[in-house]
Amino acid sequence: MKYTLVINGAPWSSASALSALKFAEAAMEARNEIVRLFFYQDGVFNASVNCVPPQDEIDIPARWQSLIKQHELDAVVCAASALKRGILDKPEVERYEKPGATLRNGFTISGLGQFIDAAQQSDRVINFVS
Amino acid sequence: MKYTLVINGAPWSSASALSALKFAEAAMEARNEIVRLFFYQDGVFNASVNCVPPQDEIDIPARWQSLIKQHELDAVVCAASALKRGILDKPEVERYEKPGATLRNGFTISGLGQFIDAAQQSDRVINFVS
Amino acid sequence: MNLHTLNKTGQAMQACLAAITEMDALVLLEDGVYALGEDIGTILPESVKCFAIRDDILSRGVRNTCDSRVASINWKDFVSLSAEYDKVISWG
Amino acid sequence: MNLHTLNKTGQAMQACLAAITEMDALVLLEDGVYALGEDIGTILPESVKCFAIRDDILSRGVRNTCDSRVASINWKDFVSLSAEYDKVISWG
Amino acid sequence: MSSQHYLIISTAAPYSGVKPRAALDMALTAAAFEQEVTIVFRDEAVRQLLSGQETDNSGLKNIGKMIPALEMYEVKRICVHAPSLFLQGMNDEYLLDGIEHVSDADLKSLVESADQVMVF
Amino acid sequence: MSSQHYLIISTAAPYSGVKPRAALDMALTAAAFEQEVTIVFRDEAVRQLLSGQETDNSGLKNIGKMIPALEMYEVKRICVHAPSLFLQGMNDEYLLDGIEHVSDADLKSLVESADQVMVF
Repeated sequence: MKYTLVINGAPWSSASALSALKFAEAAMEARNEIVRLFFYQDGVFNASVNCVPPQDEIDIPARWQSLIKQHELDAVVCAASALKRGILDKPEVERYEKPGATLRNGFTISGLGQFIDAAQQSDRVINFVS
Repeated sequence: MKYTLVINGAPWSSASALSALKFAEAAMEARNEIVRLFFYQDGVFNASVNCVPPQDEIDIPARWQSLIKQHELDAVVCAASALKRGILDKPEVERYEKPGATLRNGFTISGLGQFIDAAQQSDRVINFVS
Repeated sequence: MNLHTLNKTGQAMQACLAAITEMDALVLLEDGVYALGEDIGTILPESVKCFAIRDDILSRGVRNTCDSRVASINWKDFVSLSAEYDKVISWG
Repeated sequence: MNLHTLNKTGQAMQACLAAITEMDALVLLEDGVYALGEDIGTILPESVKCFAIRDDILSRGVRNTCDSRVASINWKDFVSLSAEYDKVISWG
Repeated sequence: MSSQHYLIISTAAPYSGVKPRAALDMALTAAAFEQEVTIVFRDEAVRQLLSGQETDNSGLKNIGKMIPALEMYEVKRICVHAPSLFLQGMNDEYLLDGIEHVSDADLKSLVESADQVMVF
Repeated sequence: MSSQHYLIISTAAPYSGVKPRAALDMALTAAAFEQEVTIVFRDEAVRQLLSGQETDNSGLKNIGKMIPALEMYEVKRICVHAPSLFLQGMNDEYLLDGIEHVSDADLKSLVESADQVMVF
């Protein structure tokens, strides 16, 4: 099966980011294909390089990153959601004259159209509501 | 009157950050004293230097910054809340080997004890729930 | 004599109503102004003064605001009220 | 034949229950597992299969899980279910 | 690629979080990418449809003014869940123009027939 | 500086957001700074008090195990709003030990008499 997942929740706040991660890990383990991970709303914080979770808690952004790397997944962060939350890549840092990029390696910033495009190529879309 | 305000909401999401800002502006205009602004939970994003709000929307972090500068207010960001959300000052960036600081000028990162301390010195504490 | 604030309806409103006493006052703000549409004026004890932030009433397009029971106020008024009462309790 | 998911109770549960049809199935996850305490098994049409994520039942300390109406599943089972039904609808 | 039918269900009040914008942005984008889009407002989201939202002094983005844009950008059906309207104590006269009413049964068949159902 | 009486009211379920932690951290810190602290769990927050929360496989921080720490760190009163317990369909037998019951009237007088009341 080809999946597109939409991740709407921040890693520190909602069970929903954790559910999405566990679903994605299980889907890959069962040899499915993930066409695209789409990080929307507070979900963009899963792509933050700066988050430091408490030591006794799961590091959700790091887990996403290793899943993405291992399976060469396409991980897109919604540009409009990310900009207002301060998740920026290098071109945006220059454009808005901000001190430094906050996007984690393995993630790309792009438009919501990338979700529609992925949905068309997928058998199933799963929206992890927050 | 001496006030301590607790700001719990993110600038992009909740009316509550905006309410806190407007209360603070009105309090200063009416010649009150703000002992401390305490940014807690998602409220720490009011101290993010990286947030780029849409052009037709109010820039709440910038408004806080100018209020803080104008009246030399003490603006403390809860350390535990900030760390997991990726709001870091320079010492933390070095300690956790992160690419760059995200704390806006005018804000300080410190512990929740700073709130208790401020509350004791204040006539009124106002908790802007999110 | 305490000043309560309410920024949403639902359970927060129930909690607020259960805790408010006859000498207290209430400020509705943010989504708390929707309580005006739920006739909060008639539920509150008569002696409780009720206010609502004007900007929030306008932005949310709430009707029933001409109710003489509820005074619409600005942020400066809210600051003054917070000084008149012993403490501020924010329900949300 | 659709697979519904529910991650909280309250209005989301009502919306889900109003939309579910007899051939559909339901997965409870996150705070949706609290619906077990609200006897969702007896509210659902009998033909609707009902599942709940085991990790979420355990973490929340929810009782009533021996109810034979509801099967506790892991994440891999959820992935399989998502393939068996035509689409997944997440209520929250 | 063939076009899909998106059903977007908005559930939150206009100014208390990011979900209302997430639903509107998703509907607008799907329509811009030539998908067939239906948006339904239910529960507190029916308050997004109130006429006379005035945000000039508040610093908020006017959600009420974004609703007519949905039609302009070819979102095909803009619907209110009628039972929610009743539960929120709202009358038709308070609503923006051009909103279609749907019942529980209508919504059920929309959910059944759409290719993608997304709740925000 | 004299000590103040803090009333912390927790209202949210344990694993669906940050409010439960905000309430617990506030209570613990206030107690650590030698304030007199009462914490009351009401509405969905009563679910924080369920015994038998097992988070080992979930990656979540166990809220149920943080509750006993409140007493250890000298939070003076740990209370459950009894009517909420009833509304959530919960029995006393499901609860952690050592939780005091308060009624609506009790909570009302706590709100009236505390120096600081903070709702999370």
